[in-house]
Amino acid sequence: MALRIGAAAAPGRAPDNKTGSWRVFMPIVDMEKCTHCGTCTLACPETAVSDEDGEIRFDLDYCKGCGVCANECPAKAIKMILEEN
Amino acid sequence: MLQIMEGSHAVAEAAKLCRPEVVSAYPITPQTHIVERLAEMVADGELDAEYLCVDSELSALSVCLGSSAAGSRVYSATSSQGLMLMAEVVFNVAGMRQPIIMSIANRALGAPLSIWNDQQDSLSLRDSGWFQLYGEDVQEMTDQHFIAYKAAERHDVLLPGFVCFDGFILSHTYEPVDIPTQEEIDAYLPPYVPYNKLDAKSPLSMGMYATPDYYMEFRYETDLAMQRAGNAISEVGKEFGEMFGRDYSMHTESYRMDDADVAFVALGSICGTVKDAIDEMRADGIKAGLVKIRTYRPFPAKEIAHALAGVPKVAVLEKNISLGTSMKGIVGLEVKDALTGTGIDVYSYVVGLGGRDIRKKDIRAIAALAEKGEGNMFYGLRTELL
Amino acid sequence: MTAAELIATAAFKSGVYSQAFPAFGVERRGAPVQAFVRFSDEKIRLRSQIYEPDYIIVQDSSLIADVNVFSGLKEGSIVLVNTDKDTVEDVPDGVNLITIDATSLALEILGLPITNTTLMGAFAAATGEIGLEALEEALSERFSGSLAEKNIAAARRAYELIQEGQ
Amino acid sequence: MVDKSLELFDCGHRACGGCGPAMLARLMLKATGENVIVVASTGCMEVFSTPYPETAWKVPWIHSLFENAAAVASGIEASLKHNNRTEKVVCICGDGATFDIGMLCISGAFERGHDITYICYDNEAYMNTGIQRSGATPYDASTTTTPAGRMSTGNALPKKDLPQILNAHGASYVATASVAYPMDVMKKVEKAINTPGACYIQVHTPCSTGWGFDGAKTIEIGKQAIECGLWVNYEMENGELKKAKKILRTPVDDYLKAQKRFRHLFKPERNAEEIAKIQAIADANAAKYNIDIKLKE
Repeated sequence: MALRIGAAAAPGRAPDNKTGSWRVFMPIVDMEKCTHCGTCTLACPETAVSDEDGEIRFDLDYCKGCGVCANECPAKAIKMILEEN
Repeated sequence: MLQIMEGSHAVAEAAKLCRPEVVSAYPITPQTHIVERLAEMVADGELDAEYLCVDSELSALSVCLGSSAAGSRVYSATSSQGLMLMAEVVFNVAGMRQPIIMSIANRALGAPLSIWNDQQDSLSLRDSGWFQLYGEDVQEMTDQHFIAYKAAERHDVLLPGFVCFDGFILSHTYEPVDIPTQEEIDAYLPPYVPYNKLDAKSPLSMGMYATPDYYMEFRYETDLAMQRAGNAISEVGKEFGEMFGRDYSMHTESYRMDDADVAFVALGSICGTVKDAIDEMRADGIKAGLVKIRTYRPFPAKEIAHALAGVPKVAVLEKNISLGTSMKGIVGLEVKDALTGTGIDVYSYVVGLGGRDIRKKDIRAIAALAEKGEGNMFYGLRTELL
Repeated sequence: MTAAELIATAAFKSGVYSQAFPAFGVERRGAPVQAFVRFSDEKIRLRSQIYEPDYIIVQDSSLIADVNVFSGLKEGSIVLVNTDKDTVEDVPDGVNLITIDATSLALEILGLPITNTTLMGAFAAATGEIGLEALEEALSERFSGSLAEKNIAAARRAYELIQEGQ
Repeated sequence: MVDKSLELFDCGHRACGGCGPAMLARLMLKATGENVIVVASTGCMEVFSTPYPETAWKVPWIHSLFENAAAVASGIEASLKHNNRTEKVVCICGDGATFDIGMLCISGAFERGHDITYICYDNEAYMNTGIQRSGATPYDASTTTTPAGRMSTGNALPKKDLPQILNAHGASYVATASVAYPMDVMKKVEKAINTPGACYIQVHTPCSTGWGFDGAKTIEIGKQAIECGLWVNYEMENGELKKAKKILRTPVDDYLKAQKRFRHLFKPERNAEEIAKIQAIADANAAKYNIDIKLKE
């Protein structure tokens, strides 16, 4: 890849850095409890939580396992569990 | 057509003719007449630009950086302490490859405080990544603004540039100057086409940080661009000559260098005085010559070596001091480097600091010192004070 | 500096190269200042201050007591002094002294004690270096309307006074 | 209107887990939409979001230096104005870049009244360089340059009231917000970018690393700051206080206890004298902004 003059870059390369590897704990969701309130999707600093087709999905390529989603879930539907290697 | 005008006003006219969209500067002696005149032009509707009065030089150049990054041609001017306050932005602009042109009305640096001329300010930023042009008279420094914009904006260059001229000595002098017309400059200088531009239609991140895996390559690329700036300045200087009859294809100007026994090297307004002194010396049988440096960055080492080839003694007149170095002068060190292996003796003479006047008789005295092999010294000290 | 600029402009209009520059200082309004003018048939390259002038204009004769305004004058140099007296002390031998009461003249014609233009007129007549027409042209570029007219009148009056005196 | 589904801050950035400023970057861009140019100062957010060539910013973004974002933004705005362009200009800068080193450029930009929105992500210290005190550091917080010790209870100076300083510049809109209340952040950003002239929003962005708490609790800590009155969310328009979030105030103890930066106030025993001073700051905030909800006896 040739350098772009002036240390400039177009968007698109940040996802090359898979921050999921930083994780120790991973989120799991109990969809029975989920009310689709949107708190977890808005709170995630990694843009790694989505609510699509009625399912809460965690993008484990980028989830750093911080646990903000679990801590903030008003329905206590998300738990952080130790991830097995 | 020749008209008589103050140097600063000629620079303001030149800046105006380049059609900057944004002008931002902070007043500092002896740059003030330039920005006052530009403010007047904007107030009178002669110049369609945003004129931003800012809080400091730091903001002035930062404003220019923002406008340039957004795609505008911009202009600023400063001197001395102002340039020092800007210094961080100066390096940043070059690294971000924004082709900003800034006039430098050269002035000494404190302490002690001095409003008077020498060239310590711009020469101290010789490694900042801005090309540097120096004018000998009002005509040359005016023309250099057109050349600077045209060279800077070329996509094989994309570097900012200083157009330097001696504060007061040139900025405040009235003399005849030929100011091109707007039509002529429009024909010479095409509109600015940015390479990297902040634009919501095509997002780009500018000024990112580079890890050790990338940083050196960016610096390398900037150095290559600086080398290409030399060719660009030469090429657009030649084009300028073809259109306006004043040729700037050379980075240096040689004056009576044929068979010279002693050659002066200098930048800026002192060159006029040196030329008159050389004429007198030649009339008295002293074979002296001058190599005037117009483009100081990139440093035209080959051209200088060629111009000085075969001259036994070279006297570099320095309106600066490189404190704690063997030669005492910034330019001398580089001239000496350019002449490595030639056996030519190069001496620096620190003169004219903080506005000390330089006369023809001083130039003659320095030639005599060089002939005797005495140099790398201050010339013209008031020894009674020491 | 205004006088120097005007003289340089008028000289340029007379068809020669000219150069005007102040002795750059930090002086505030009212303090003594110097300015220099060169003119030549050739392009002017020299940038040093002037140490051996051909002409000196002293805008305020009270300075003569404090400053050596006659320094560097040569045989045949002309000194033009603004004074209401007929003689001036300490003028070196061989130097031609010309006096004019430019302040009274300026007060009379301009209504202000600003002597630039009256002294210019006197200078033109005393030295013959610049023509009255070029001087008037320079003044009408510098000033507009009735101010230009008054300044031209002042310069012309001074020019005539000096010519009559010679 | 704010499109909550719009994602303009890319994943893959290198912020710590649970980063308050990263939350703000996302929320801010949801509010601005794509027609924006972002100006960043040197700082934590700049470093975690733009290692060449991996930018997390899907909108035009520029970083020049630590102290000059407001001036760079001024220049961008001038260029846009000259060319009749419609992008909004938004600065996003840390508290060090805002309260301290950037004051000169900010003051100039607000005095000139450029049509820009300046957002300060306030994590109350220089986090990028390793948690040194800034003008935004609260009283008694232990930082690496104001460490608590035998002779010190941490930062001896109060937090500078920057919103009031910019209010005094004649800013048309000045607001505070907290990432603990995402909808409020987005609403205020939207309001600021649509208000002509220079606007300022100071957003409380708890920093788990710098303050010493578990990254899962970023929002929780932010809420506690508001609930005890040490952070007040309010809006000022044309110099007048318009709205401040009302609360049933709790003592400052729980907020302080939850963070390592205030740990010295509780060990070896509770420092009643110092905590009373901090409580007094909260009480003064409550009085100044009239945030206490009064319950019937």
